[in-house]
Amino acid sequence: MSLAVQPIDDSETINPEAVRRDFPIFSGSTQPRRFHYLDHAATTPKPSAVINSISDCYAQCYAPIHRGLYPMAEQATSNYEHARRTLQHFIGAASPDELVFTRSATEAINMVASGWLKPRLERGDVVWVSRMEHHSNYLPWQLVCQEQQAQLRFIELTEDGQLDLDGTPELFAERTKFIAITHVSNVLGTENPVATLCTTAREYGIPVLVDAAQSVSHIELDVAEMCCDFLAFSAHKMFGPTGIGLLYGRQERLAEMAPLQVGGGMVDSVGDGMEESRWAAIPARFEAGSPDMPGAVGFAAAADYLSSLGHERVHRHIVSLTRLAAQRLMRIDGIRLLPHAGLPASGIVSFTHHNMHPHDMAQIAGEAGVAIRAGHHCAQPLLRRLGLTATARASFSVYNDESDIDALIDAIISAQRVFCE
Amino acid sequence: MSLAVQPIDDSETINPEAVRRDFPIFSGSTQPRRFHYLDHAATTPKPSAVINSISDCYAQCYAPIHRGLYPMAEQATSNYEHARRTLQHFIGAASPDELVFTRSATEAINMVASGWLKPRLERGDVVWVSRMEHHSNYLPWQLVCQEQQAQLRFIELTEDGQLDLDGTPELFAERTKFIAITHVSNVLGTENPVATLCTTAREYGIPVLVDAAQSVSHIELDVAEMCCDFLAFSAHKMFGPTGIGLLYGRQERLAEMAPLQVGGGMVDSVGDGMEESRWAAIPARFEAGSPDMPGAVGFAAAADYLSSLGHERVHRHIVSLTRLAAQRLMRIDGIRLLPHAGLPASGIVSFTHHNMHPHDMAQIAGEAGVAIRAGHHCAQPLLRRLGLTATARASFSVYNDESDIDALIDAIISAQRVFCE
Amino acid sequence: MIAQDLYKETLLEHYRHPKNRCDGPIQDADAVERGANPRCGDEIEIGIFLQDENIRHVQFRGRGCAICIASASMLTEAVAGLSVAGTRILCEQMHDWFGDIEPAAGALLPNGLQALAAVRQHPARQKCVLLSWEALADAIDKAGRE
Amino acid sequence: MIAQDLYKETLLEHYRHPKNRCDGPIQDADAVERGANPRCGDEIEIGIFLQDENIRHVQFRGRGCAICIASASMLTEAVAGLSVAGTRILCEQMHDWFGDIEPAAGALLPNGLQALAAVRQHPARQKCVLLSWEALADAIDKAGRE
Ligand SMILES: Cc1ncc(COP(=O)(O)O)c(C=O)c1O
Ligand SMILES: Cc1ncc(COP(=O)(O)O)c(C=O)c1O
Repeated sequence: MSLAVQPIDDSETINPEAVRRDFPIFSGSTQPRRFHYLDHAATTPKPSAVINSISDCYAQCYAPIHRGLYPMAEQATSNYEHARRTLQHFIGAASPDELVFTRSATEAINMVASGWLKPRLERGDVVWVSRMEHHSNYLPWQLVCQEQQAQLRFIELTEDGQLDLDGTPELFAERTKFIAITHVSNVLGTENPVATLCTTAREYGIPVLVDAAQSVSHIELDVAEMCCDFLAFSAHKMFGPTGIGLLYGRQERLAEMAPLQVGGGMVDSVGDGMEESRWAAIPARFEAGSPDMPGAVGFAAAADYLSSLGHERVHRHIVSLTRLAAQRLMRIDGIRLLPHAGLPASGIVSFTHHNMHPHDMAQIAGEAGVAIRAGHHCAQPLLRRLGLTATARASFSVYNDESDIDALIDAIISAQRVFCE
Repeated sequence: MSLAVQPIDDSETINPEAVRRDFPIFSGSTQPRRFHYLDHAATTPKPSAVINSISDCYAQCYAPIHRGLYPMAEQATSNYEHARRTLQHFIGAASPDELVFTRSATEAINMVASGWLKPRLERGDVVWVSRMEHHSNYLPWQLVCQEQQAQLRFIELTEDGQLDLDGTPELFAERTKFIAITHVSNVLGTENPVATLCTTAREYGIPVLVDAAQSVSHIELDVAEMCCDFLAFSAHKMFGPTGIGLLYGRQERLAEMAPLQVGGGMVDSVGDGMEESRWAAIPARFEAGSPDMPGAVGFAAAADYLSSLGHERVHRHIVSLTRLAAQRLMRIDGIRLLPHAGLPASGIVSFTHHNMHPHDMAQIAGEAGVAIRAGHHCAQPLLRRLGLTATARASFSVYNDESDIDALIDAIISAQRVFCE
Repeated sequence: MIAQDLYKETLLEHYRHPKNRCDGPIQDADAVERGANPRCGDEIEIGIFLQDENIRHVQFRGRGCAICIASASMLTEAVAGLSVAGTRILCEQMHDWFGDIEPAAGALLPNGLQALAAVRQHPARQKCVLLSWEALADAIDKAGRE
Repeated sequence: MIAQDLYKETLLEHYRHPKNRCDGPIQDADAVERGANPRCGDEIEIGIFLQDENIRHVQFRGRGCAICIASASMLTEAVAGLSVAGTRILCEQMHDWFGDIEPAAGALLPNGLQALAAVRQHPARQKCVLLSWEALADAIDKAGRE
C-alpha cells in the first residue's frame, strides 16, 4: 500500500490550465507562440517544485552523503535517505532497502541483466521480451544471451497491439530463465497485463523485470500487487530531473545480484592486491561513487508532485485527450494509426501518412510550435514487425488540452499542403 | 592547448571573500555561525553560475537530446554538445568525440576496466595501481584481475608519500597490461608525476588511466601534454553538479572499447532475437539512455567558472593555505601529519592525534561549524600500509582563508580539552 | 508560410518530382552502392554511369524523407557531366559542410544544391542530405576498384 | 561548552576511564566474540563470564572512538548480573533503538545507558554504539552453542 501524498484538489477532473502554470517552461519568453509540447513519452518538463528542490539542495544543504560527521553532512544524508523512503511509498515497496538509485531506467536494466541474470544464465536457456520493448529493455537481454549462448525470444503481438500470450505457449517452459516486459509501450501506448503475467511467472519460479518508464507518470505503481521481481524507471519521464532513475528489486533478488560498478561507498573492506574485498550491505552495494543527492531529492519531489495531482485523475485526463487526438487524426486523409485497431489506452498515439515521411511531418509541426516525435522510438524490433521504419508520435500529459490537439491537426494539415500538393 | 576562458580578474592573487560571495550556501540562514567548509576533497559547494545554469535548462530549454526535430529539441541537443566542446577545451582534448559523459569518475573507471581492459587481459598479466588509490580507482581493477586471473600490483610509496618508482623496476615489464594512477591523492595530497609516467608507459605501449578527480579543481589539465590514454573525473568535485562525470579516452582507445551499458541512443541498428545489433559511433556508443543535458550544461558552467578564476591562481592560493594549516596543526601536541615528511603540495592535509579518534575530532569540529572529514577516505590499502584505520582530513578551496584555519585549530584544541583532560 | 526555412520550393519540387529516379533495380550501371540510415530507416541506392573519366549519368532509387529524396535528386543533376575526380571532391565538400566540419564553406555550394543549405541549421537532418552523397562516393570507389 | 549534545559527561567519563577493559587478551571467559567496523577501523572484543543462567561479568578489549569505547564500557556495567535471556532482549532493543527501527523506544533505555541516547541524532555514529552490543549478542550465541 502506498502512503502517497493526498491530491490537493479533490475534484474529479484536472484543470490543465492551472497545472500548466506549475511549469515555468510554458511561461518563458523563449517560445514565440504557445508551445504545444507533445513529446512526453521522450521526456517531461519540470514543475517549479522540482526545479526549486534541486536548487535548494545546492544553495542550502549540500554535502557528501553517508560519510561526513558535521551537521550539514548528516542533514544531506538524511535528505537523501528520505527521498528513498518517499519513492518506497510511491511504488509500495516493503523496505527502502529494495530501492537502488541508478542513473536511469537504462542503467537499472543493465544492472539486472549483467548482475543478476548473467551468472545464472546457461547455454540453451531462454529469456523472453515482448515485441514492443524499448531498446533499453531489449539490448541488455540480447547481450547477455549472446554472452551466455542463451536464446532471446519475443512475445509477439496481436493485430490490435496486445501481447499474444495465447500464441506463446512456451513462455513458462522449463528453459525460461527470465522475462523482461514493458508496462506501457512507448510506441503503441499499449498497457500490458503485468500483474497477471508476474503472478503466473512467480508460480513457475521465473523472475520478471517490469519496465515502468512509460507507466510511472500516470499509473499508480504497487510492486507488491504487481508481484514483479524487478522494476525500473527514470525520473525525467515523470517530471523529475535527468541523470537519475530507480531500480526496485525484491530484497531476496537484490541479495543475489552482483554489482555492475564497484568503487567508493559500496564496499566494507578492501583487500590488498588479490585479497578479497567485502561489499557493503544493500542498497549501498549498488550505488558505487558519490550519490546524486540533489537528483534523488528532485526525484522524490516529482513523486510528491504526481501524487498531489492524483494518478487516477491524471490517467483519466491523459487517456481521454489521447483518444480524442486519435479520433481526429484518423479523419485526416492518408493518416494511419498504430495499432490498426482499438483506441489508445494511455497517453501515446503513433501514426504514419501514406504520402509524408514522419520526419517531414514532425519538422513542419515543430516549426508550428507543436513538438511531436518521429523515428523508430528506440523500438526497431517492433517497427520491423509492423513493416515500418519510422512513425510520428504524439504523447500527452496532464496540462495538455484540446487546443494542443487543434494545433497538432492544423500542423499535419499544413504539412499535407506542403508535401502532397 | 586549452581554449579556456580568460580569468576575469588579472591580479596575481585570489580574493577569497569575493569568491565566497559566488556561493549561496555560505550566505544561507541555515548556518548558525560562519560555516567553515573544509571537506572539498569529498565534494564542493556550487556557485550561482552553476546552480542557475541547471535551473535555466529546466525552466527555459528542456527537451530530449539527439532525437527531436522541433526547435527546442534542436537547441537542447546543441546545448548538450556545446557543453562537451567546452569540456574538450578545458582538458585540451583533440576532438569532442574523445569525451564521454558518465555518471561519475567511478563509472568512467568501471567503463574502462570492463570495456577496454577485460577483453584484453589474460591470465598472468599484471595491472598496476598506486598504493594511494581511491577505492573507485582500485576496485574496478581488482575485480577485472580476479575475473581474468591476472595480478593487481601496487606502486608503493616512499616515506614522504611519493610514488616509489625506483622501487618498482617491473612497472614497465612485458606482462604489464595497464596502469591506473591518481593525479592527486585524496588522503595525502601528493601530486604524482603523471606526465612522466604516461610518456614512459606509451614508449612501452602500456595504456594509462589517470584519475583526475582530485586535481581537476586546481590544476590545469592537458591530456595531450599528459600523454594519458584515459582520464576520469566528476563534476561535483570541481563546483559542478552531482550525477555527472567525464571519461576522456584517446580516439583510438575508445574505438577499441566495448560499452558497459547498452540501450537507447547507443545503437544504430538492432537485430531481432539473436541477430546482431550495430553500435552507434563514438561517443554516443558509450552514452546509453537519455542524456543528462542539464547536468552536462552545469558541468560546463563549472569548467567556465574555474577557468575564469584561473587555475594558476587557485592552485597557488590553495597550496599556501594548506601549508599554513599544516604548520599550525603540527604545533598542536599529539597531532601527527601524513605523510610524515614534507609540506602539502595541494589542498589536502591529513592528520591523526595520539589520544583522539579522528571521528571524535571531526564530530567536535562539526559542532563548531568546521566541516572536516574522518575515516579511511575510501583508501583502505593506503591506510593499512600506514598502520592506520582512519585519519582526519581538512581540504581547502579557493574561498577559504586564514579564519577557516583559525577555526580548525580552535576546534582541535577544544576537542583536546574534551577528550584529553 | 511556415516551413519556409527548411523546405524551399526547389527542394519540394525535387521531392515531388525527383530526377533520375528508378522504380525498379538500377540496370547497366558501372557501379551501384547503397546507403542506409538505420536511425530513420531511409535507404538510397546510387548507380553511376561513366564515360572515360567523367560521370555521364547518375540514377537513384529508394525511400526517405523529403530532404533525403530531394538531395538524391539534386545530386543526380549536380554531378552529371563532372569528372570523377571533381565529383569525389564535391562529395568530400558535402560531407564537410553538412557534417559541420567546415561551417563557413556553405556559401560555396554549387547553385543546384543551394536549396539544401538550410538543412545545416538542423543537425538532426544532416544525415538525410548526406545519405546519397556517401553512397555516391562508395560507388565511385567501387567503380575505381573494378 | 560545545559538544554538549553528543559527548555527555558520563560518556566522556567512560571513555577516559573505561570499566572492565583488558589490555591483553581476555582470559577464562565462557565466550569471546569480536566486532569490527571496517568503515572506521574500530574493533571491539567482548568476553562474557557466566554463572548459571546469568551474566556474572563482562570484559572488553579493543580500540575505537569515544562513543565506541564508552558504549562498550557502559555495556559491561549494564549487563553484569542480568539473566542471559534479559541480556539478549537488551541487545535486540539496542539494535532497534540505534538502528532507527524503533525511534520512540529510546526513552526506555536503562539508566546506565541514557548517556548514549544523543547518538541517535547522528546516524553516522550509530554503528559505533552497536559494535560492542553485536559482539555481545554473538558471544551469548556462542556460549549457548558450546
Ligand atoms: C581520487 C578519487 N578518485 C575517484 C573518486 C570517485 O569520485 P566519484 O565518487 O565522484 O565517482 C574520488 C572521490 O570520491 C577521489 O577522491
Ligand atoms: C519504455 C521505455 N523503457 C526504457 C526507456 C529508457 O529510459 P532512459 O533513457 O531514461 O534510461 C524509455 C525511454 O527512453 C522507454 O520509453
